[in-house]
Amino acid sequence: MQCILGPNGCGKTTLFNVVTGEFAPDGGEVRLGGRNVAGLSPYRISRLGVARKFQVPGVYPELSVAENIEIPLAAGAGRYGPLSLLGYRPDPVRRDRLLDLCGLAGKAGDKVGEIAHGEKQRLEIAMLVARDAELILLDEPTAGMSGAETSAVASLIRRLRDEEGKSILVIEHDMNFVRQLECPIVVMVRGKIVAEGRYEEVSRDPRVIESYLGKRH
Amino acid sequence: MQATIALLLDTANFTLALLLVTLGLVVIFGLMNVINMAHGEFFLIGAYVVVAVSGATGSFWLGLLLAPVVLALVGLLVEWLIIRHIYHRFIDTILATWGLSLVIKQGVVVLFGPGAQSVPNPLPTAVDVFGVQYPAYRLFIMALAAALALATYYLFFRTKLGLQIRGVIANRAMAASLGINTRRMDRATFAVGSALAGFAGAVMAPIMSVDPQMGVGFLIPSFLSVLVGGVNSLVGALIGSGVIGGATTIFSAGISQADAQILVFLLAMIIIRFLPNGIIGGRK
Amino acid sequence: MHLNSRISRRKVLFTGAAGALAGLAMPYVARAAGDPIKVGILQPFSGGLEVLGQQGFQGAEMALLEANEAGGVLGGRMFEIVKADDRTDPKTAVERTSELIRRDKVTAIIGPVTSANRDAMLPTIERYKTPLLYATDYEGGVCSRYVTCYSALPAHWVNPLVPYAVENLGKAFYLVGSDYVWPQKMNKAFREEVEKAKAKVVGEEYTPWGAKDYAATLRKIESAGADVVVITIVGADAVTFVKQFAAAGLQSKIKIIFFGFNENYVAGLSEAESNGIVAPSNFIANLDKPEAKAFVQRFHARYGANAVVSNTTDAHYTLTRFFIEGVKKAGADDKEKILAAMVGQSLMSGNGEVDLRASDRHADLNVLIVQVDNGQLKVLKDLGRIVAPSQCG
Amino acid sequence: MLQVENLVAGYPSGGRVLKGATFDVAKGEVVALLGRNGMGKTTLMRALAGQLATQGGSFRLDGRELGNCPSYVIANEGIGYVPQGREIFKDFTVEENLLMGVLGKPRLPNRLPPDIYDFFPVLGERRRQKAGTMSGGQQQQLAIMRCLVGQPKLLLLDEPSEGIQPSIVDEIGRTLQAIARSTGLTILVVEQNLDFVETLAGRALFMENGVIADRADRIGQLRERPELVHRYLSI
Amino acid sequence: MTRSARLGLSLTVLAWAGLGLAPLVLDDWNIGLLTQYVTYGIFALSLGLIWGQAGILCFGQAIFFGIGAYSMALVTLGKLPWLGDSQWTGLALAVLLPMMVAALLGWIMFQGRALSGAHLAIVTLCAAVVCEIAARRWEFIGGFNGLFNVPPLSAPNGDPLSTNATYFFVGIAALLTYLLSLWIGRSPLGTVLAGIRNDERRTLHFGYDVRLHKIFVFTVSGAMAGFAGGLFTTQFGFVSPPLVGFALSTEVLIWVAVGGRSVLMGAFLGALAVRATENAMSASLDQYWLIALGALFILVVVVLPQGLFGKLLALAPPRRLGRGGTR
Repeated sequence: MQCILGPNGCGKTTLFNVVTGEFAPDGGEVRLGGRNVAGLSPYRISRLGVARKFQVPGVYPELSVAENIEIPLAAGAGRYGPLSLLGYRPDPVRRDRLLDLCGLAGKAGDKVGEIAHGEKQRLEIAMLVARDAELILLDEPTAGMSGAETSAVASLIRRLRDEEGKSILVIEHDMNFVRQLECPIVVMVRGKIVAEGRYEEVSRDPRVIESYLGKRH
Repeated sequence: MQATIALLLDTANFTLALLLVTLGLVVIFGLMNVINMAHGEFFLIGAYVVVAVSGATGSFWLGLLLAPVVLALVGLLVEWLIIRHIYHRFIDTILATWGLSLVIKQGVVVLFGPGAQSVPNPLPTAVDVFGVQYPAYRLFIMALAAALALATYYLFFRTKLGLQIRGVIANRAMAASLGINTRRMDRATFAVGSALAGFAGAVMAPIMSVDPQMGVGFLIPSFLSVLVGGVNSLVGALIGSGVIGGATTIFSAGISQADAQILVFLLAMIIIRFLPNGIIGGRK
Repeated sequence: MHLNSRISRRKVLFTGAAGALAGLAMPYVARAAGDPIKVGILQPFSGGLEVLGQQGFQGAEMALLEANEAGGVLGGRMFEIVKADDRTDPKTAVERTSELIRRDKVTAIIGPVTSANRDAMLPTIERYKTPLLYATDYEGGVCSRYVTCYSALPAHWVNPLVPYAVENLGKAFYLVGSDYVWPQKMNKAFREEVEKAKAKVVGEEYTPWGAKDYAATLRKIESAGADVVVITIVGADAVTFVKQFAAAGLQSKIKIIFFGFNENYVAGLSEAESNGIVAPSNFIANLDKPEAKAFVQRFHARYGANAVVSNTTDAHYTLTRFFIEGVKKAGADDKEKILAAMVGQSLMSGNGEVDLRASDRHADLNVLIVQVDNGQLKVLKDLGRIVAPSQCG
Repeated sequence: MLQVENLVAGYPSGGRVLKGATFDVAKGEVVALLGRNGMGKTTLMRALAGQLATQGGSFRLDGRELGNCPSYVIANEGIGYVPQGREIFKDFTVEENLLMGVLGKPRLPNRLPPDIYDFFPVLGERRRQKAGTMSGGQQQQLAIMRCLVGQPKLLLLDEPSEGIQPSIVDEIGRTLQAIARSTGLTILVVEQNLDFVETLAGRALFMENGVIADRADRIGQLRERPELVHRYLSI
Repeated sequence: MTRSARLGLSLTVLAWAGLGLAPLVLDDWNIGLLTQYVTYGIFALSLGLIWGQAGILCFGQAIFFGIGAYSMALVTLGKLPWLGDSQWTGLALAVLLPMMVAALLGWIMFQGRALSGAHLAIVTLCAAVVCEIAARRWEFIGGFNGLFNVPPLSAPNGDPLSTNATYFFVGIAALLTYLLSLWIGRSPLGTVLAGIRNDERRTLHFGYDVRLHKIFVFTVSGAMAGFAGGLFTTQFGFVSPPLVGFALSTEVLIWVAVGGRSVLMGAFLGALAVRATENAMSASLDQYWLIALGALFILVVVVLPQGLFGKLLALAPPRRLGRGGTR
């Protein structure tokens, strides 16, 4: 697990967009398991085992919670084309576990546009888990959550790493949350990396403090 | 030489006539993202205003002046009755204005009868242009279309009202937060678009059949002009009209007009497919 | 009152003032004589050809009402008219046909206007063995026991007109028509006749439906050196064409032959624009013949002095009368008997005596060459009866 | 001057972000609104600007209730809004952008005052340039001036230092401070840059989960009570 | 199951039961009429599938209907001698040919940077116009006037089916088409299509080849429209260029929009309702009927964006997606 930290507008989301194939990079390479994937279309990169969380929760507002979960669950079958989806039956046990994971077990039938913001964020993380990806990219997973919720998400992410063995890349600007993740951190300012290390080291770095709090601190 | 000049004149003529019709559509479709299937019927009302006014007073020119005024009022009414409820429902604008076009067309049939009405040509002479005899009224249309395009450009890009309208289009919420009454701008934009359509109808009335179906034939070419040139842009409309009008005239010079039409439609579909932002938008 | 009780939603029994009087005078006769004979009038009342639909309807209606006012047929049975709108669309035409036959149980259908609708209706007509009375000029080739045509064919209009045109108008022709079958067939016939007359066709072109700009075509007509432009463009497009032709100042150099021109076009064109157009026709409203004057007078008495009388009105009126006479001759409302009885007769039309042939169920018509003069149609030459070749085989 | 009572607002689909915020801002005050991302700061600003419908509670400016008024009415009543991300009209020139600030105000002449470029001279240099071609800092200056030409009584500033070079952040801070002092302009600012906040603001409010959870009545308390900053800003 | 879902299910079942029992109460003529409406209903279903389910607004749906109709006519009139003239072959071609055309058109439109929204609408509309003009000029398929004397549906021995038998044949075909669309819509594929409609980018980032899914559903829809076209021809006995054109494409859009695009049954019943209303109005209101129709239509669009039946006929989600999950 790796965390990228940086103030708003420093280029974190753009980095994700390049890695997931949303934009082709102007130069350089993106290697996944040794293969250069730069410029591949997003669905191909996703099939190599990359799943991404969007900053504005990338959930389907017009669909129900259960349908939202079903789409990534079926993605494995979906790679063999539309016909294989017709006969696909998602594993109900797994689905219910995912619903439990995001704390929406009782709300399977609710329209996602109408659930709370924090619930959408958790739902989307559960959707990434459902996608069964090796590498999970999280773009500000706790935006809009309270302190307690943030801790819950942090422990959920740690569990993904420790129990499921996922590689996780987190983009965040919330130092408190990053600390709870207990992972290596790089700090990006204006598209460049200015510091890296564990939380304790980074949080004392003067350039980091300057970029965060203004230079006089 | 003469043949070339004639071809150039014909091309310019159809391009500008098409531009005249497209202007109103650009305002309503390009700028407001409302697909107005009743655009042809606004055009139709414009022509019938001329029929009614010149019938009552004998003056074609008075009708020409009144048509945009009547259509601006019609536009305000339509906006108030229908469009304002469906601004954010893009597809529904197509459906509702399609219903509107039925109502207007049949309304004209009921009021004026189904047959063609005569609007005599007010300038029935031909003028010598570089050795080519050219109908005076067509030259008038060309001049008027060019002037109107410039006036529309001026309105949108050089006046304070235009600035506000463009501001609302670019960022509705922000414009409102700067104190601009967006509802009033919507109404104004729709009325301007309608008035342009009506004016086009009035101008074209003397050289085409004035009957309840007259608006239909312009609908597809003018939508194509907007999309080919690039939505959201008056310059795009000019380029689009140029491509559609120019291609139609140039193809028709060599082959049957009916074959030319098929070629033009196919050409337009290819352009739209590969340049979804239109020629002016480039291949973004 | 008993008449009204029979009028359901869409079955309207039309009676003029005189008809109402006649009806009141002999209600018991009518009732005793049995049910009315239903006739469907299927015309385009929307969709673009409303003008023709209206006139076709009035022509047919007048014939039926006159028969009712004269005491009906078969011992006092009245005709009941069922009006239906085909919306100038083939599938609607078929739906209406089926409705008229299966629900309203009509004895015959009068209409439609377009060939496309007529062809589309044909399977239904033949399947239910119901007479179709078709009274619009068309390209020829219909041969069915159930379809009776009172139509000007290419042979009626083109063949006699070409020698006249070569002699009086010019020797170089440019043919321009709407992009469909009737203009193509007309132009094919026109070419053949022109070759026979040792003149030439300098261009032939088809324009799309709804075209708004004919500048390129007009340019070609001018540069081809045509003396005469032959128009087979139909409807509103033709009006647009003539307007732009006039605006381009071509009238002084090039004459116009306009197939299908009639009184309806006059309203859409200014006098200056329509002046000098030459057209073949079977009937015009100000034809100077007693039968024409009487017909126009009766028509205006019924529909008002401003109602337009045209070729279409006369064709529908006369063909409907063939049907009425057929019913009388058949002595029953049996469709097959009427079909057999209505052909092989001669009747006085708005323009002379007309024959309805039994062989191919088409009519031998009287043809005029007319010209527009100050917004009025004037006869240039009366060609008399023209016999077209058989349309069967 | 501004009284906000139990204001509830959120997404049009029904999700509530603002869950009953209550606070006052007095005339001439500069108040900072602090809190972590997603706690409802921007939602509050948008609700005050009329861009989001309020679902409960109320807010008044100089005693006049403005809850659920259309945003152009709110703007004309004197609330000026500089949104997060600036939202300048990128295809318009600098001058046109500034003009947009006065055209909607019927009580102002619809032309720019002559001294408009005195505060941020760079805008004057680039008045004919397309706004979208300028740097982030210049765009932010433009967005602020565009709002100020409309002569608002209350200025809502959402993250004015976001993504901007520190030197320009300083310039903006000083200029705003000068304007506030000289004209008595009232400002409510959402900001993460504590330096900037300290330059400009007189006191601070802390938001958490859609309510005003705490306050620092003097801006100096931010330093005196580090636990406040730690708790509400996670630093 | 919620109350509204129960209502939706019972109304849907009731509608089909009503259609099944119709011959008991309606006379021969009305059954014939209903057969036509049901055929249009199949056509409406085909549009409902792509528009309501996958969010593809096709303005040229009549292209597929018309190609189906022409295929049926060409085969049964013996114009394609190497295929024989059996009605079964005709129906098979009426499904296959439009399906291939739809696949091709879909491939052109959705590959690369896919067309959507107004662009898709105008391009498909233009395609319909071009097809109509092409059909008018192609002599082999009857040119402007089209082909006629297409035989009605017949029993194996060559006798035309009775009105009721035709009705049941078409009705069962409609039911099967409905069940097929329903199956697609309620399978995980349907969920994914809804996902594409809702947020194409998100779906792409889950590893779905969005383009392929769109082409697939477009192809299925083309086949359904063609099937409706084939059945149409046997009832009407003719084919002509307006069947591939712009006007019919708009009409079907109207049926679906009025009926309710989000619900398949709404689209189906929309066709029946609009056609029936048109007939009733055109008969009773004379020249004012078009005005009334237009006004009514505006009213439905503005006041009932879900369509007439969109709310009424909404079904409960499939059991696997039900409220509270499967446990």
